Amino acid sequence: MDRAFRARLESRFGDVATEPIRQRHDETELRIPAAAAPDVLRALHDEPEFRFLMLSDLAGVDTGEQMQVVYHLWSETTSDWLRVVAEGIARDEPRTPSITFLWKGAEWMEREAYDMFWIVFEGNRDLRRIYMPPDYTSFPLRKDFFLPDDAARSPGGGVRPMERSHAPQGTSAGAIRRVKA
Amino acid sequence: MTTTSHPGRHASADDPRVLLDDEIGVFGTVPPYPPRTEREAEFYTLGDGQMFLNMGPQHPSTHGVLRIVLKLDGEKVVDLDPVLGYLHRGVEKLCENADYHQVISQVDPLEYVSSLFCEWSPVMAFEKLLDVDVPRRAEYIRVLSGELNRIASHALFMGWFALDLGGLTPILWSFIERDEIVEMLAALTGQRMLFNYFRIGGVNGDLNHDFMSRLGDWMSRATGQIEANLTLLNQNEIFVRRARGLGVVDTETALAMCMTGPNLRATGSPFDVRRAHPYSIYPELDFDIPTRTEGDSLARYLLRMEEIKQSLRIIDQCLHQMPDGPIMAKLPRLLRPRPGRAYAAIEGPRGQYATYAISDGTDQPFRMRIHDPSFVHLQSVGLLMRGDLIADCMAIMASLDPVMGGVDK
Amino acid sequence: MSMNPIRLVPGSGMVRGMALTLRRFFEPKATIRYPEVRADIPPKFRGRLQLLYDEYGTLKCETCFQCAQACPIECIDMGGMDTKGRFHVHWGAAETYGERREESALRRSGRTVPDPAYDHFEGVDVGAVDDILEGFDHDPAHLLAILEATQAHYGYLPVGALKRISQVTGTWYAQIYGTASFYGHLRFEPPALLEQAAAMAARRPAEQAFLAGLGASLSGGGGDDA
Amino acid sequence: MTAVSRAWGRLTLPGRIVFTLVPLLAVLGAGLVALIVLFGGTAADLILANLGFVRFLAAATIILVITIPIAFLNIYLEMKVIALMNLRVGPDRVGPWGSLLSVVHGLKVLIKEDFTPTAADPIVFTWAPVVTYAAAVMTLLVLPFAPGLYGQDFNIGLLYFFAVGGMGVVGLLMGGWSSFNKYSLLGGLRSAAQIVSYEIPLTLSVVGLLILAGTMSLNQIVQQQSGWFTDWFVFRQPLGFVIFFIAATAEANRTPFDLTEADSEIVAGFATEYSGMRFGFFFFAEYVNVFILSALAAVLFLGGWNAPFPFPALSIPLYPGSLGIPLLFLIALVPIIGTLALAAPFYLARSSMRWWVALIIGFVLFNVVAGGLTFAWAYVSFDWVAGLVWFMAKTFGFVFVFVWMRGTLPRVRIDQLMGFAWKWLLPAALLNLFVTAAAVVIVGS
Repeated sequence: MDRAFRARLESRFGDVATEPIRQRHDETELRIPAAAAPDVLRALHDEPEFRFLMLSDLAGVDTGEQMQVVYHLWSETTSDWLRVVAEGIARDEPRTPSITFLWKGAEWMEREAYDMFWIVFEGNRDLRRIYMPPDYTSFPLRKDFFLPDDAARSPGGGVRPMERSHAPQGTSAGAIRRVKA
Repeated sequence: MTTTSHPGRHASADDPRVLLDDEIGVFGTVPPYPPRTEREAEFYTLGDGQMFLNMGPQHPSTHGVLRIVLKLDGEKVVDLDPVLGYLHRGVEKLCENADYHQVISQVDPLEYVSSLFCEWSPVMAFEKLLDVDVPRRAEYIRVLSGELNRIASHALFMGWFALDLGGLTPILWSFIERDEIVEMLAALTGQRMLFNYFRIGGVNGDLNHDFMSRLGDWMSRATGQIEANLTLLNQNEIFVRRARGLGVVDTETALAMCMTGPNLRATGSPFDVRRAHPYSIYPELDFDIPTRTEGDSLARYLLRMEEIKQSLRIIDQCLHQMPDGPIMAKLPRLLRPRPGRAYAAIEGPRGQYATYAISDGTDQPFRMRIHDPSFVHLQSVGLLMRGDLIADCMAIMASLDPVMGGVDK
Repeated sequence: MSMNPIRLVPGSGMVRGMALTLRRFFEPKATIRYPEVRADIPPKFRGRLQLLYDEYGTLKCETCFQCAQACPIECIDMGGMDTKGRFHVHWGAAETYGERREESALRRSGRTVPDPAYDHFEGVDVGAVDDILEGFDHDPAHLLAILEATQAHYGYLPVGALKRISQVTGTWYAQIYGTASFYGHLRFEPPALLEQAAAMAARRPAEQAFLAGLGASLSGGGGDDA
Repeated sequence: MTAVSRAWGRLTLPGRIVFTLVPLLAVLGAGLVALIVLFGGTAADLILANLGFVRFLAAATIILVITIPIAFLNIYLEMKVIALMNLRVGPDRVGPWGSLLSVVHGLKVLIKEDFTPTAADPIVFTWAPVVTYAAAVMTLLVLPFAPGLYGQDFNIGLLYFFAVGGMGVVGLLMGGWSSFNKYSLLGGLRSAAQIVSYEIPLTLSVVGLLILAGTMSLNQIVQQQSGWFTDWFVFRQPLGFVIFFIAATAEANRTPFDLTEADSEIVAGFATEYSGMRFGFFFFAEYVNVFILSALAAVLFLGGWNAPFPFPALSIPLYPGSLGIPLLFLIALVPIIGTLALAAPFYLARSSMRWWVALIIGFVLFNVVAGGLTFAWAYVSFDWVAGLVWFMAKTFGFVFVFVWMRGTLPRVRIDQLMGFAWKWLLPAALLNLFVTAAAVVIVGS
């Protein structure tokens, strides 16, 4: 845990952050609204006290209540992984700015997030499906996705929870998994 | 409430998929559906004298089931569009429906030539979620077996690279090396390819006599054998001329393309997770991070061959410093980590393998993101290849060393 | 590092390579001629699936479903008597068993499956299960209590009810089954079937006596190692 | 149901074949005898009158037939040699050391489905392999295998060779164009570009040799190289030989110039859409080409059928016919005595050996010894046997080098290939020509 780095982050991004900065093990977590992500990431990338030149990972997350895009960054200036959680993306119509202008390599990772979560990255000029076929219509990693598989209609239906074609009846509250983390 | 229809579903009416229509013809100039994005529209517009060549998914050198649409001007590749998903198994979804121990065997077949690294990062992430300390002996065994696997993977890379450049022999020689390592790891882990060896909090099974005798036997002649194999390619004028100056990338571009591992180090950047963000026992070991500055295919190849030697050094140190002690931390059978998030990255033979795990307090991960270096590297093929020939297409792709199992997840 | 002058001659690298291949031409080969020579399998090898037998030749498997629960790809499936003499259903991938193959074909062709084999499993009204689950807030943490309440309602644990529980709570069937089979007071069969099972179990001492007699006669009274 | 059909029904398959063939052959044989009796004299007159034409027909037939075993042998060499270099065992199941595997491959190719793509041009598609194969076979006609053992001795033999050999590329181009496949198209165009480019250094590299030899007849070129091996043209035209060898590699589409069927790039090039025997024709043509170019290299530069040193003229006065009746006893008794004599030491030396095992060993050894003796006798007595031995040894030496190169070298790129031909080989060939011409003028004057 790099306390000094946390202080630097606090002083620079304290006003943007939606939650206090958390640290655990070798990770520092900064939560920002999704709309602010390009500015924050550009600052992290360019400013000499941060110099986060490397985008280690870009992940979409469906918490059950909202969508998040999670960036993991690496820099020589700190010994921690920096996790930037761009949160507050609506589940019904998830849209967020793309960061391909900073890291062109994020293009496919954004495509993957779009493919799996329907998160539309505005500014990505190649936002197509990447794994699923182009005529596929649902988004498999969303928590309200249920596999419309023939296995779900079989006598074995229900043996594997993921093979449900729809949420069970009468369980509106417990239909999908949620996380408060 | 029944949610049979997803709110995000598109209407499929505007999506007519017409295959082999008479109007389009077999040599059609448009994809069978209207373009969706700017890039797709640009790519699927043919210039004067250009044609598409559909390479794969059945092609001898696409390293698995990859389809690449090449836009050609004669033999020159103007542009290309990789099409993925032929090997997509939904590993992330499967992991969300498996409990923490089961995840290990789900991620195993991701990159089937270096399975131990696919296990390593999820296991590390779960250990972070659970706040488990791994016994030192287990860490040593992990490093030892991991470096062996790295050598096996790099040896195979050498063979594939030479095969894509038209050399028949190196792949069989490197398969001999790889097979010895794989047999060794089978003696240690119980399987040849999908090892399923790392456990949350340690490893499954201690070093045994079978493994150690095979390892000692191999170590005594590994260096000589590998050196001999390398003379076939390293000094060969045809090979060097073909690989040099091919697919050149500089550090800045490589970082922008999120490249890691040997592909990044071949441009001069010394980024290696083992040193840049140390994990396991790597800080205690003495080894170098080889770098090269050319950034071309030859540099990527030579760098990997140099890494084999460094891995041999690490194995030697591991064998000499191997401590006694337990190989597993004390853990309950059913793991229910506290709600939280963890990220763990390791340096694999192809670059940075990372896992981002979210726990919601149940015995199954809520979200498990697997970051695979092959996936990231494959997207830069197009960038590295503009203007080269078809033959270079395969060479550049092979020099990036993607494994389609990892790309398609 | 000085360059070897020979290396500067164009083509010398190729010649070295060819010399190397020619040397390998005469070296011993790495091929294992498979049907005649078999590679030795390491003792720890676990690619071989087998059930263990005890020293008397009976299966050690107790159908505890622990392995099915642990199997990540859900390929393990079983059926048989457990230690209490109860017959357990097998439950696995539909394609695994011959008797389900036709049903599978029907399913793939999109037609309805008549499914006589599961009539007595499915022929329960699962509405009651929903009420019970509602009472426990659909929480799988109260699994034992749910199962007890279900048994109190039906008299036994119908498979349809267990499946319903699995479906609604999202718990794996194997987990529910494992829990239910762990507790002696939970039963899977209606009382009539239980009587059959009891009769079957009662036959066991007679069989054992017969086997013991057989062993004694075979050993010819020479020893008591049977 | 007659008795005949009942008897026929009881026959096994071999029986039915024999019962069909025997009368058929009897009728045919009788007819032949009748023909010979009736028209034999006329036919003999005809043959004698047109001896050159008949010789040509016979040679063409024989050459057409021997391409098949030559291709099989080359394929087997390719499989086995590369396997051994790869530290594999290679074919070892069909026949002794797997030597019949290429025959089995040939049969497999015969019984595979003959497939034509829907949109292909069927006529061109069908004729492409024929053209390629015919070109390969026709070049064999002028190759002198041994003294007196050649199809035809043209005075423009070399020119004929290059002219007809260059026709093979038309077949490749036809196949590439008509397959309706972009890989085929690329392969066909690559082969056209490559072979047309390498024809030039290939032809130019032997012009210097032609100046020295003063003839284009391959027979005479070989005859000029008789004597010690220092008379071979390779020592008078070393640069020409190197250029010829490299260009021949490219002409035969061999590694490192096998771009036309580069499997890691364009799947199988022009042959992508071919299957069955049509693919087999391409395949055979390729290996026959390897043989032909090796043979040409041997003929032009390594003295063809000439031994590397003048063989001391041994005259063994062994004419079997002069022995008379004792020859019959010799033929009857020598195998038995020889077998027993060679089996006896094994049987006596090792007590564990069964008598029949010893007999088998003795029989095999006797055959080896007798074969060796016969061969030695034939070598000494007949010019053409000696010539054929040396010719085949040299040719298959070259074939081995081609295979060896395939086992070692990676493939060049198309631009490197073309650049090498035009920037290096062509100037070098011209230089060679110039130097040779200058030397001839200086020495001659």
